[in-house]
Amino acid sequence: MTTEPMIRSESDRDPEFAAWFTSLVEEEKLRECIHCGVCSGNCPLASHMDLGPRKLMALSRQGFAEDVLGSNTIWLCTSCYACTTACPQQIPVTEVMYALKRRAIETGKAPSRHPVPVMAKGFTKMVHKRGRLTEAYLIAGLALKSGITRYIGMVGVGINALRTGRVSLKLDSIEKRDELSRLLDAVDDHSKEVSVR
Amino acid sequence: MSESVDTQVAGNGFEPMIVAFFCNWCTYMAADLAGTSRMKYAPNVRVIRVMCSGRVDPQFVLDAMAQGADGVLLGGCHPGDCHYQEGNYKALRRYRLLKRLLTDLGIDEERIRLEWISAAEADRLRDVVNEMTEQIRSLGPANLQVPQEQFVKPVPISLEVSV
Amino acid sequence: MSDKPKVAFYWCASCGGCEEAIVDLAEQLLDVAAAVEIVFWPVAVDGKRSDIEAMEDGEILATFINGAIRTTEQEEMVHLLRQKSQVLLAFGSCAHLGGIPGLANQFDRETILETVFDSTPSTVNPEKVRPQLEFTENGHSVDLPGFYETVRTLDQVTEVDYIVPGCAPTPNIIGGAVGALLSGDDLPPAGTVLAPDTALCDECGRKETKPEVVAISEWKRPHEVLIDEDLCLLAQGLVCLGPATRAGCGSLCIGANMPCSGCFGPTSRVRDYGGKALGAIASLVDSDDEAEIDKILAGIPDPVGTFYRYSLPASRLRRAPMERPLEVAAPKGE
Amino acid sequence: MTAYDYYPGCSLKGTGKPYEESLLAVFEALDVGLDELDDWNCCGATAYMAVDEKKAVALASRNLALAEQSGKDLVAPCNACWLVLNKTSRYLDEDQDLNDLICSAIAGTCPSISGNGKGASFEFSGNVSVRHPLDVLYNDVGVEALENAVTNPLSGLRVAPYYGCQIVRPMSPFDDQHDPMTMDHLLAAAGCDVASDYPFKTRCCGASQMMTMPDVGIDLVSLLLEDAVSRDIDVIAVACPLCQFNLEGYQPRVSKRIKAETKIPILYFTQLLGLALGLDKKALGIKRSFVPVEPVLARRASDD
Amino acid sequence: MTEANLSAGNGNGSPRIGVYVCHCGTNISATIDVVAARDVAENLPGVVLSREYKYMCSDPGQEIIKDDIRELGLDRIVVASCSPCLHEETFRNAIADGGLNPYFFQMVNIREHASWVHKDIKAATAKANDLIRAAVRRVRFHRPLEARRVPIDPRVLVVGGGIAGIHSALTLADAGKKVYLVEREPSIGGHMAMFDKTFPTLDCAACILTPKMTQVRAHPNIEVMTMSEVVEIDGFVGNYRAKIKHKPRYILEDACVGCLECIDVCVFRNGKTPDEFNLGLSKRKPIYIPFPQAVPQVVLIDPEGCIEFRTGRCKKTCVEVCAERNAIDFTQEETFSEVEIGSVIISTGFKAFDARRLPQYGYGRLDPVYTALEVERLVNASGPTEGEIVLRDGSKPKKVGIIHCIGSRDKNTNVHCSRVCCMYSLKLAHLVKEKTDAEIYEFFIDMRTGGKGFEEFMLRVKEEGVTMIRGKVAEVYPEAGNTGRVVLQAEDTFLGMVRKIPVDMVILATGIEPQADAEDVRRTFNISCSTGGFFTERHPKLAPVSTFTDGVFLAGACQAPKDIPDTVAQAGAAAAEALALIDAGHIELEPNTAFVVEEECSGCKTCVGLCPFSAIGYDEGKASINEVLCKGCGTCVAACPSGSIRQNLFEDEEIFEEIVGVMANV
Repeated sequence: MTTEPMIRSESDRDPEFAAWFTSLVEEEKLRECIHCGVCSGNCPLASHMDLGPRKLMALSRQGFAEDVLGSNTIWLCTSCYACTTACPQQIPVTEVMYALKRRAIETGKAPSRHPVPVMAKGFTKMVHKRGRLTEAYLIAGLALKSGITRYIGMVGVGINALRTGRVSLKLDSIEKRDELSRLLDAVDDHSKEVSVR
Repeated sequence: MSESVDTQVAGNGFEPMIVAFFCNWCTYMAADLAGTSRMKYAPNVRVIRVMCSGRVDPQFVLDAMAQGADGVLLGGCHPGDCHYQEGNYKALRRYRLLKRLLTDLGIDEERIRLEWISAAEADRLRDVVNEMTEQIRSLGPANLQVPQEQFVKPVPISLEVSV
Repeated sequence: MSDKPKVAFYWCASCGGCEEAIVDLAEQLLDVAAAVEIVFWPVAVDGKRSDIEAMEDGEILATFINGAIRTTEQEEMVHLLRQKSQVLLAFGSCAHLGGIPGLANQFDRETILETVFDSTPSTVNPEKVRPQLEFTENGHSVDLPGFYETVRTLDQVTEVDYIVPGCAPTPNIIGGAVGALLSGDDLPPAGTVLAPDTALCDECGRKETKPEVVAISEWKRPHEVLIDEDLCLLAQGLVCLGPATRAGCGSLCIGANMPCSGCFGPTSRVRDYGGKALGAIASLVDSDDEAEIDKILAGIPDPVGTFYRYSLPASRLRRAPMERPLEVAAPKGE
Repeated sequence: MTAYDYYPGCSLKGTGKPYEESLLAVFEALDVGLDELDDWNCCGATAYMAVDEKKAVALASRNLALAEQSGKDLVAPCNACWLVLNKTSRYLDEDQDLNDLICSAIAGTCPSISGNGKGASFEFSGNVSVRHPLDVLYNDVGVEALENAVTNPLSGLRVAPYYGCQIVRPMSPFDDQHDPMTMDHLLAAAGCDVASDYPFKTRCCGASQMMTMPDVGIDLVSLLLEDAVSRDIDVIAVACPLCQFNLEGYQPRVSKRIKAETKIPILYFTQLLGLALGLDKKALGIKRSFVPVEPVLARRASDD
Repeated sequence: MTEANLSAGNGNGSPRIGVYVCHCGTNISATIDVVAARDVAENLPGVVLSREYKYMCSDPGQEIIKDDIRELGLDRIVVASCSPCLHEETFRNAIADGGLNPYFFQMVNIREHASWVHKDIKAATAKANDLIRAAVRRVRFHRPLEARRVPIDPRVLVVGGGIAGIHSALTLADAGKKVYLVEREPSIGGHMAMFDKTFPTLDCAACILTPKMTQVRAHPNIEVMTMSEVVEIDGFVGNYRAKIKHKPRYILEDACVGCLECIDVCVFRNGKTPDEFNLGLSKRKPIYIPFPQAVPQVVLIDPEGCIEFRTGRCKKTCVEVCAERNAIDFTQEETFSEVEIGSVIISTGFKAFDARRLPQYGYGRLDPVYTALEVERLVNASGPTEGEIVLRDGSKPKKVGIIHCIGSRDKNTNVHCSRVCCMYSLKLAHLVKEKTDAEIYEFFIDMRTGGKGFEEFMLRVKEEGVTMIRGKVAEVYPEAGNTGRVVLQAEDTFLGMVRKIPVDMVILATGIEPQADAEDVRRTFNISCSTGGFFTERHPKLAPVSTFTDGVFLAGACQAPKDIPDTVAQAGAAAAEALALIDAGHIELEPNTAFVVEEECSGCKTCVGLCPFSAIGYDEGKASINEVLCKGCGTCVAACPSGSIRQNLFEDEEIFEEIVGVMANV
């Protein structure tokens, strides 16, 4: 039985992270959380999360960056926006989740072989290169990078998809691949978060 | 926003001077409420209290501008809410014509502004003051206060034949 | 040299109408002429600037100056005459308030010169010649007065004792002024406008035809309507500025079925004629809705020309803002 | 004939093929044109936003820019595409800095959009709305027109409409956020017995986690399917390729998980509408279902 | 204007001005350099003395002013401190005590308008200096004035007949004042009449309310007008006139004795229309009495449901049975009446939040979901189930969930806390537990039990075994398997886990909102609303029942959500304020009226049509202002084209001088 220390000292706090976090949403809205728990209560994934959105927000506000960026909560978020629309303080929780995911990737805090960031990166790579996604190749790449064993249960689905003609084995791509990748490179700018307004 | 406006005072740049005429029952109260709520806004406005926006004689606006005000802000009750039933409508009529006269003279229309701000709308008061201060800051000084000596110095018609 | 009181007349930026007004005194003029010695009156009597310069300070009893101040020469002459006169009178709207020439204060000097010497349809000036301050040929030189950026009223240039208002002053007003000066007693305090200190309605023949409540849903211009000859003009939707304008003219224009345009200027209680008149006129608009208010007020196409027709230089703002307020003194192209 | 630009998105070319087939067939039957957007690219879905925000916006913006060339509204049948494109269009509308960044990037790198040569410039006119087929069918075509076209009402078929999350949250421009009804009405017009008691019509299906954390995905799907089983639902109707695949693909595992036989066909609402319009089953991609559909349809026939 | 126009209070020479800059503790001095401000003031023309002091409004502060007036012969006073709305009166009184006309005074607002809203000391001090300079320049032109006295009509209009209106009306009537009590529903009683018990004492609401309702009915000084609304009010403090609309009841109120026989004989055997008083949980007939204890005890007819109104071919059994008294009158129409009063108490109450606006809680869609007000009726012995707690499907609940903050503390609906829901939820938990022994879950965000005996009541309810879960329910959905139950899903933030709890009954603790037509009422009475829509009191601390319209007072939940004791206390306070006004017999008004200077007036009549109070007359070629009717807005002053109208306290010179003052540093 392992034990996780349930105590946090002030030195565990990262004030810069807390400041970055509260600045994500205008008018210090993120400080207005009343801890009603509706975000977690509404979250279809809360049952699998170590923290859940409410605790995640509380830890973020206090600057416990390690706990936040190392949590599985941000990677379990499926962007269904149930929390966002229900929040009585109108906090855009989902957009904040996106920002936390990006922060985790940028700062290297994302678990290295965690399938969600691995898949996200694989996804962006394929799209950047080809402009479109070919599902089969994405899955194959994911399985190779994050451990093939966990996908054994999926084999049946794959066979079904093949049988019904719903898998394309041709790598799809757009015509103007060069234009697109140049376009994406042209906006390589991380100076300012835009989505959380 | 409010803080940035307040701190800009420390700089050496142009600081707009705005004279405001506020109705006692609404905008003046909103400014009081902004105070009791400790909201922060730009320190560029000087408020002169009147009982009703209907008391504001266009002469006051012209006088303030002639003395160097970079903008004039009038604050009255929302349409239908005048403490004196319809003084704000009189203010509106005068304001619309005065604004035309001023813009015809070449004065930027942002320099004169009539806003309906109820006693409860402290946040609006704050936003209007900040917004107007910033607008006028970007317009620059009004330069309507023309120093006497500039009238006195002779200006010849022209010294050379222009090409 | 006679011992009759000496009187002078001078004109600055004006149309000449004020000179006409003096002539219009008709028989009265003869009485005046008999009572005084006219020492200087360029428009009617031969005389030189040097004659005035030769006079003692205060030698002239009264000088009547009409016209606004636009050029260096006008200013010099005004100072000279002030020095030589016991009493200086601003005669007519231009000297009093800036008058019609004062409307030029809507523009800057360069725009005016460009219009006059360049861009009007009737101008033919391909070389873009402009008059110059000095011109020398064969050792002879001539000079021209300098042209100011801004038109000023007489009292913005020098101290004025009395004002005879009007465009032009009406005979009764002139007569009253001259009479008061010559009688010498009970002169009002300096700066007084020599006309009643109430508004024109007070003496308007149509006063009692004005309803108690005037609410205007459409402003009309005189050429657009058949004007009732008896009814209050404001009540007919015409912009009559009588309520804002000093009385004393005998409501001549209204008698001729034309609305008052404000040449006598404001009463002593008003600091800015246009602002006050605009406030009063706008208050009469019969709407509380912004869009409709604008629609009704669009019936007054030129607010500056309407409310400051005679008084832009005397207004609180005096003129339109200048593009380069600190550079105006520097001659162009230097 | 009204016509729209059509943005299929990656899934409709793969696992979501029956959605595309049935959508095109139904729209054709109702005389509504769909012109596939030339050289469209992936919308970026949720994954791109998690990695790089500006690039995610730029990616989606390219599609909007392409669509602006025709100026027709853009129909995006996949919920994720629909949301990403709508969200992007809102960002571009509300954030001028971002808009400037994207426009100058497009002008500088995409001659096929902004034209060749120096001084190429690009600006969004905002003349394109991104629409979901539910929105188009309900608001533009109308329930009445659909009803009139129905030749084979699906009476007796107990269908639970399942909307998924991303067409009602965070924006819901064409339907109620908490209790959306457009699909309910369309299916009712097709004669279906709409199961209004199904409580999870907007609950997330977990598709985005199915590949990455299958246990989690199975949990979410189980909840949705278990409830449907308990309510004797014949068919769950969906409007998103991700929901469809997710709800359908794992039913054997769900059966084990909830200890109850789970064999509920998951059909696109367009497939059901197509059946009601009397269209050919093959053309509607009915045969591409993993869970056999025939038994359910047959049971309905025998109930009649 | 020249110095010659200055009017010195001492009658000769130039004014002697004293300037006082207040620190207000550190409220002002923390942001404004008060010493510098004092020094600047000292050098302004006419200023004889300039001081700064800790608290100018304190007794010692006022004494300083009085002493300076007496000893230094000051004849103008400027105090730079807080808003004139707060202390102008204080200083005027002090100045009068010092022997000077109180209007030789100008107050400068350097707290609300400067120190509290700015951070930069330099900028705030510069602003304060400008404002002080403006006041010093202005005060030189002040003239001695006298307050206006206006007589007060002793009659009072009370708008709204809930507990607030009832208590106000009784207090006033007991003091011998005539009261018009206007209520738009067919009976007075308001929301309180619908409640079962009151927290935390569990008094029976009806038992304490109905005696007061009966008193109202019987009181010789109270005239109750039900089914009536105030549609128009004009006049001013002490002298208002209200126009009241009376909706038809189709019953002659004076003839009906409340025997209710007409209801028994109505051709409808059973009620068909949802009963408003029971929130639709029962049905009523088209001829009905709202509830048994209604005041007045008079029936009414609902024309929507009545056959006679719909077809004109009813047997009219009601008319037959009432033949003797002949109280039924199908021809009644809307009527209007007018009353004259001196003051008004507004007690229009609140509206319960409409739970349909939050569809995730299933109200109106899922049978087990009730609002708190519905449950009040269910547990009430005179309610639709005679006090039995029976669900819509006829069963008794075994598990009940109560969800707090429905329509409160939620930016999607109302930001404010409704203040009473925590307590009434605990009360309902107790009552439901008592009657059904069901298992009860209270889902709360924060348990707010600030009130006498409130915390103790909460502990008692806990002792009774009610489960408290800290967390707002996120979703209510039907349980799988057709159980009829619903599942409540919420994060239990105590445990940090999401819980799903199936229950038989859900009670939504709906919040308190302003009445739907609060905006109309606000306009009618010329008062203001706060951001949330509740009426704004004159001062949140010091004038909690007054409004900015003199003679109009507030009582009860129309001002903000509050419980019954607070409502009654406020109703008493409002009545006391009205009584103070009435018993003074007159009121002193600001002498800020306008007047025409006759010899200057040209009789142009521009002003006449502009006055909304018809205070300006025209006679013999001149306009003149009736001081009694003038309210001092100054619109005519601004419009007078010849500058011949002045406004006391706001003369042109005074305002022009203020402009010079604020601009002097530019």
